[in-house]
Amino acid sequence: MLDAVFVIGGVGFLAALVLGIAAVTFAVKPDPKEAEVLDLLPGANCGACGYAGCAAFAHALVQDPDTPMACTAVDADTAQRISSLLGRELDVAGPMVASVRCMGSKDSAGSRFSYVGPMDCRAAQLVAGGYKACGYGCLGLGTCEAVCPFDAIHMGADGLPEVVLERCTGCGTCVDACPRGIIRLVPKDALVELRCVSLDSPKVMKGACDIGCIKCMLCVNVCPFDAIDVLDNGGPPVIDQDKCHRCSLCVDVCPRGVIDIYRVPQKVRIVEDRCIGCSICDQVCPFDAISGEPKGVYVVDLDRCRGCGLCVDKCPKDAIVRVGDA
Amino acid sequence: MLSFRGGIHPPGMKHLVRDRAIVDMPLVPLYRVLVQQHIGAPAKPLVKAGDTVKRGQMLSEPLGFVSASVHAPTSGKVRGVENCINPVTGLGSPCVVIEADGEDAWAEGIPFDVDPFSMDGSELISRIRSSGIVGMGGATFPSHVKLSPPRDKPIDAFIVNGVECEPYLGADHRLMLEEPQRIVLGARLVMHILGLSVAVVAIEANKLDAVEVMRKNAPGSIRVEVLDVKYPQGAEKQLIKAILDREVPPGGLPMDVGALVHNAGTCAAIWDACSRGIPLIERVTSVTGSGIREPKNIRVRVGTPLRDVIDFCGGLQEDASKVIFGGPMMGIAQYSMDVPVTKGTSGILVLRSREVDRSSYTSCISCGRCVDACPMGLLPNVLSRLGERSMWEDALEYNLMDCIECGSCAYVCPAYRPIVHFIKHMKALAREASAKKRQAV
Amino acid sequence: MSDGLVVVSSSPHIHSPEDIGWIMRQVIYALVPGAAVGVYFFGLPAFNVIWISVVSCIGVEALLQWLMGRAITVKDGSAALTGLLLAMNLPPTSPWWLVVIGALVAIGLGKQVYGGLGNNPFNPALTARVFLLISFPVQMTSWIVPRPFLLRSADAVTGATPLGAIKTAVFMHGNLAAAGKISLMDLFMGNVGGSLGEISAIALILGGTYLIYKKIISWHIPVIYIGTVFVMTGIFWLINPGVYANPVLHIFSGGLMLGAFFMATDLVTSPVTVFGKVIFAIGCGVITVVIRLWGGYPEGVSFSILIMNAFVPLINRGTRPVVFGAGR
Amino acid sequence: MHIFLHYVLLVVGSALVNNFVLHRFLGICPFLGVSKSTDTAVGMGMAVIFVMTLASFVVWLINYYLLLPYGLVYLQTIVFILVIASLVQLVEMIIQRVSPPLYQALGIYLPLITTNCAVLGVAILNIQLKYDLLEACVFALGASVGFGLALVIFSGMRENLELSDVPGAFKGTPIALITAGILSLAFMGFSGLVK
Repeated sequence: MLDAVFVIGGVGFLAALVLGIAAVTFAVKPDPKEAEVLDLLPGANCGACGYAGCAAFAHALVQDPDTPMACTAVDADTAQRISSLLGRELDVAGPMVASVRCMGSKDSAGSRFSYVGPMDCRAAQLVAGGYKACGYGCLGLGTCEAVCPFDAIHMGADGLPEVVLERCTGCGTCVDACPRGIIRLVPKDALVELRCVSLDSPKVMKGACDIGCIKCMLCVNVCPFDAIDVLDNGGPPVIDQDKCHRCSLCVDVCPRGVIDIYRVPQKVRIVEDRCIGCSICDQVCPFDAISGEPKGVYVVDLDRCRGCGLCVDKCPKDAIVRVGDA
Repeated sequence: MLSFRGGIHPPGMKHLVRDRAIVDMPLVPLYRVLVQQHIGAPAKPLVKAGDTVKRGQMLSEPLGFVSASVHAPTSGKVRGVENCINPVTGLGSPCVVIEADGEDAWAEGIPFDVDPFSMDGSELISRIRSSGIVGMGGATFPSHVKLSPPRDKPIDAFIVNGVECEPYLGADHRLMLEEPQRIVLGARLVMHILGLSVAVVAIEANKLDAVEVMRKNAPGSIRVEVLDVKYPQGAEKQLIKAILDREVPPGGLPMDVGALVHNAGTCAAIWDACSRGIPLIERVTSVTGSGIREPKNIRVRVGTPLRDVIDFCGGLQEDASKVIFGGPMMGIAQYSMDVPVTKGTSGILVLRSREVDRSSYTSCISCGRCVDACPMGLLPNVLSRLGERSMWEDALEYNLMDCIECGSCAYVCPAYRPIVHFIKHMKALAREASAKKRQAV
Repeated sequence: MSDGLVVVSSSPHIHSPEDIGWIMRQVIYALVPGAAVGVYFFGLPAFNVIWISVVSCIGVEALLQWLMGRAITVKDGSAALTGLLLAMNLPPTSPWWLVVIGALVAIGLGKQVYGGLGNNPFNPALTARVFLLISFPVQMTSWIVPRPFLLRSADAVTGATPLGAIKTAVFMHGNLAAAGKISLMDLFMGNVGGSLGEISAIALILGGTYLIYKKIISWHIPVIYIGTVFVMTGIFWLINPGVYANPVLHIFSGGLMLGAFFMATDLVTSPVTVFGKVIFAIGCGVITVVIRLWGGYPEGVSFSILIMNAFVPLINRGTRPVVFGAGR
Repeated sequence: MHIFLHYVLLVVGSALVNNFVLHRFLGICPFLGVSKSTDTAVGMGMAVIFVMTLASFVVWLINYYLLLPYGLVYLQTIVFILVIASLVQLVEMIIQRVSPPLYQALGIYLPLITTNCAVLGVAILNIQLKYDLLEACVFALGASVGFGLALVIFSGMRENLELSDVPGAFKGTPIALITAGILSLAFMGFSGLVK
C-alpha cells in the first residue's frame, strides 16, 4: 500500500518538477494588453464566444480588430472598459432589426427578360442589371435568406423576403448581401416603413410596378408630426423614426399601399378620477379626438384616436392610458 | 502550328457570313451615341439639346488619360443627353440622342489628306486620342494608352490581331479580305509610333484566304503567321504566348513582356484617323446567327439602334430568343431592341430558342474537362463550387482574378454549370470588398 | 422574340452538346461487351443480377430523391451506370436480395447521403461491393465455373477464381504449383471464374478504348494502373517465380481490367489533373499488388481504388496546375 | 535484413492494417474534431506522433523498471495517465514557444491529446503484446503515423464535403461518421497483410 503511495507521489512529483522547469524555460510572454483584457473577461472559459477559453478570446480581440465582442457573460460596463482598452467604439445603439423595403412581389412587378443563371441575387444583378422590371426592386432569389446566420429571414410565397422579428438580431449580414440595398436596419420599436427604394420617376414606376412609390407626397402632407421628409435624390419620402408616432395616417392615405405598419398602437382612454380638466390633451391631439369642458372630465373619441400617444406623454396627471392597459 | 495550352474547339459557324461582302448600312432617323463606350475614366458630354452637329464632330470630352471621346455619326440635331440602356452593363447610361437630318454633312476640316508618316509619334498619339479610338475587338480599351507605354516597359513586339476566334463572327475576316491596305497602313503607323521595324499579323488557319491577301499586301517588315484554330486564340495573353512564346504574368499587362496587340479593325481605324482625320464613328460588324433572316457583314454607324440593324438584316426569325452583342463565347445578351451599336460591337448574334442554353445545371462531377480547357491554368471546377457558395475569399487563393472569362470551361461543362457567371459573381464580391477596405483606410 | 421574353444570361451562350447524360450513356455502351461476355459464360443468373441491380439502383435513387424533396435525376443515367457497374462486380450467382442490398448501399450510402452525383467521395458501386464483401463473405465468394451459353447444363459447377486459386495454393503449400495451370488465353477471353463483368479482358479493353477514343476518360489512369501492377508483380516474379505468379497473369486476372478502365476512372472520384491521375493510378497499382501478394484477400482492386478515392482531395490539392504566366 | 523487415512489418501493421482510428476505433474524438482543415490536421498529426512515441517510451520504462519490480502493475492505468498528462502539458508549452501559429491552430485539441485514448491505448497494448523497448517505440511510431495519416486523408475529404450538397440532416458530424465508416471498410482490404 505504502509503495503505491510512494510511486504515484514520486511520479507525480517528478512530473511536476519537469513541468515547473519547462514552464520557466519555455515561458511565453503574453502581450500586456492581452493580459489586461483577460483580467476583465469573466474567466469562466465557457466558450460561448466561440474561442477556446477566455485567454484565446483575449488573444483574438487584441490581435484582430475585427473580432466581435462576443462575450455573453460580461456586463455593459465591463464591455465598455474592454472596448476602450482596445481603442474601439462600442456599438451602443438599441436593438435593431432588418427591414425589407420592397413590396413589389412577383405579381406586382414583372420581368424584363427571362434570366438564366445562378439563383443568387448578387449574381443575377450582374446580368444586365437584374431581370426585374423595376431596377430597384427585390429580385427575390433569396440571397438574404441564404446568408442569414440566424434563420431569421424567409422567402415568402410572393417572392419577397419576410423577417422573423423574434429571431432577427440586427447583425446586418443581409443588408450587406442585398445587391440592391433594399434591406436596412431599423430600431426594433420603429415599425412604420415606406417599403420602396425606387428612384424612378412616377411614369417609369407605373410601368414597372403596380405598387411602388410614385412620389405623390400625400403621406408627407398628411403627417401631423412632420416625420416624413422628401430627400433631393428623387427617391421616395423618408420616415424619421424619431418623430414618427405610429399614428398610421400615412398608411391609410398612401394610394399604392406601400407604407407598412407592423403593429398598430393601442388607442387611449382617460381615467376619469384622475382627470383635472386641464385641456392639455385636447390641445395636443392632432386628430381632434379628445373633447371636454375645461375643469371637467375629458373624453376620447375612439373613432378618431389613432394611438399616437402624444396626450399620454403630455398629461400632467398620468390620467391617460392605453386602452388595453389597466 | 502555333498555339497555347488549353482551349476548346466549338463549331465555327463562320459560313453564315463568310462570303458576304461588307455592305454599308443606310442612315437611320435616330442615333443614340453612348458617352461611355470605353473602359476607363468617364467622359463629359459637350453638347446639349437643340445643338446641331455635323458628322465627325466631337460629342464628349475625355476626363483623364485612360478615357475616350465619342463623335457624331452623322449630321443632325441633338434631341438631348438622355438615359439609354448601355449594352455592356444593361443599365441606364448617358447618351447623346441625335435626330439625323439626312444630309450626312462632315464637320469642318474633315476628311483631309496628309501623310501621317511625316508626323512624329506624340502627334499621332494625340490624333488617335482625339479620334476616340478604342480596342474594337470588344474590350474597348483606349488605344492611345496602349501606344504610350511607360519608359521602363519598352515594347519590342507588335501583333495585329486578325484571329477572330469567336465562333460566328466574320467582320475582321471580311475587312482583311476587302480592305487589307487600311489594316497594313495602320499597322505600319503603329510601328512608326513605337519605332519598331517588324510586326506580326496573326490569323487563324480557318481564314487562309485572308492569310493570302494579307501576305500579298503586307510589306516585308510585316510577317503573317497562321495559328491553330482553337478558342480563345485571339485572347491577348494567349496570342502573345502563341506568337512570341512569352507569358504575361498574373495580373500583368502585355507591355510587361514588351508586347502590344491591336485588333485588325483598330489598325484600320487608326489609319483613317491619322491620314484623313476621320474619328471612330463607324465599324464593320457581323450580324449573324440562325435567328436572323439575312445574315450580313455591315458597316454601321456607332449609335445605330439595334432595332434598325435587325430590320436591315431582314428581321428576326419567329423563334429567335437571344440577341447577343459580340460573339457567343464572350458576348453580352441584350433584352432591349433600343440599345445602340457601340465601338466594341464586333458582332450581333441572334440565336433561336432551341440553341439557347438550358436553364438548369447540376452538381460538379469533377470530370476535369474545364481544367483541361482553361487557357489560364486555373481550376474552374473548384472556382465554380466556391462560387455557388459565394466563397470569394477562398477563390482568391485559386487565382480567381486571373480568369479572363473566355467561357471555355462553361462551354465544355457536362453539368451545364454557369462557371463564368460564378466567377464574375465572386470577382464582383471581391472588388466590392476591396473597395470597402480602401474606403475604411 | 415574338412571344414571351428574351433569354438573357451570362456568357458563354453556346454549349458543347456533351452533357452528363451523354457521358453516362457512353460509359454504359462501353460496358456492354464486358457484361455480354458475363452473360454468355454465366447464363441466365448473370442476366438476372444485371437487371435487378440496374432497376434497383434507379429505383433507390428515385425513391431517395423523392423522399428528400429533391429533383429526381435518374434520367441522367448515372444510377443505371452504377447499377451496371455493381452487377459486374458481383458474383454471377448472387441472390436477388444481395443485389438489392448492394443497390441500397451504393445509391443510398455511397451517393445520396453526400448530396447525389458529383458530391460522393467514394465510387458508389465499389462502396457497395466492399460493403457486401465484408458483410456477406460467403455469398460474395461463391464462384461458378464458366460454361458458354450453348453448352450450359442445369447445374452450375462451383469453382475458384484464378487469383483465389493462387492465394490458396501459396497459403496452403507455399508455392504456386498447386494452383494448377491457368490458361492465359482463357483469361484473355473470359473463360474463367470470377465476378460477372470482370472475366473478359478483351471485352473490357475494347470498351475502355472506346471511352478513351471518345475522350471521356484519359489513358493515364488505366495504362499507368495496369502498368504499375505489371511492373511490380514482374519484379517479384523475377525474384521468385515459384511463389509469385507471372505479371501477364496478374494483369489479365481478377478485377484489374474492369477496375482500371471503369472504376478508377470514375470522373467524380478521381483527380482532375494529369499529374494527379498519374499519382492516383500508381497508388492504386501499388495497393492492389500489396493486397494480392501479401494480403488476406485474393483480390485488392476494389480496396485499392476505394483507398485512393480517399486520397483524391489531397492529390488534387497537391497537383494544382501552374497558372498562366506564373511559371517563369 | 530479417530484423529490419520485422520492424517494417511492425510499422505497416500498426499504421495500415490495424490502423488505430479505422480498425481499433481509438482516438475518434480528435479524429472528428481536428479534421476540418488539412493544415490543422497535419499539425495535430505531428503532435500526436511526437506525444505517442515519447509516451510509449516513458511508460515502458516506468512499467518495467518501476511497476513490475515492485509488483504494482495494478497501478498501470493511473500511473500511465499521470505520465501522459504531464507529457502533453510539456509538449503544449514547447509548441506554444516554438510555433505559436500551430499552437493557435490546434487550440483546445492540444490539451485533448491527454484524453486521446489512442495514446493510452498504444501504451497499454505495448505492455500487453510484450514488446521490448525498441519494438514498443516502433509500434507507437507506426500507430501514430497511422493516426496522422487517417487524420490528414480525412481532413482532405471533409474540406471537400464542405463544398458538397449534403442533405441538411447529414451535414457535419453525421456525414463525417459515414465517410469514416466507408474509409474504414476500405482499410479492411489490408487485413491479413501482417499476421
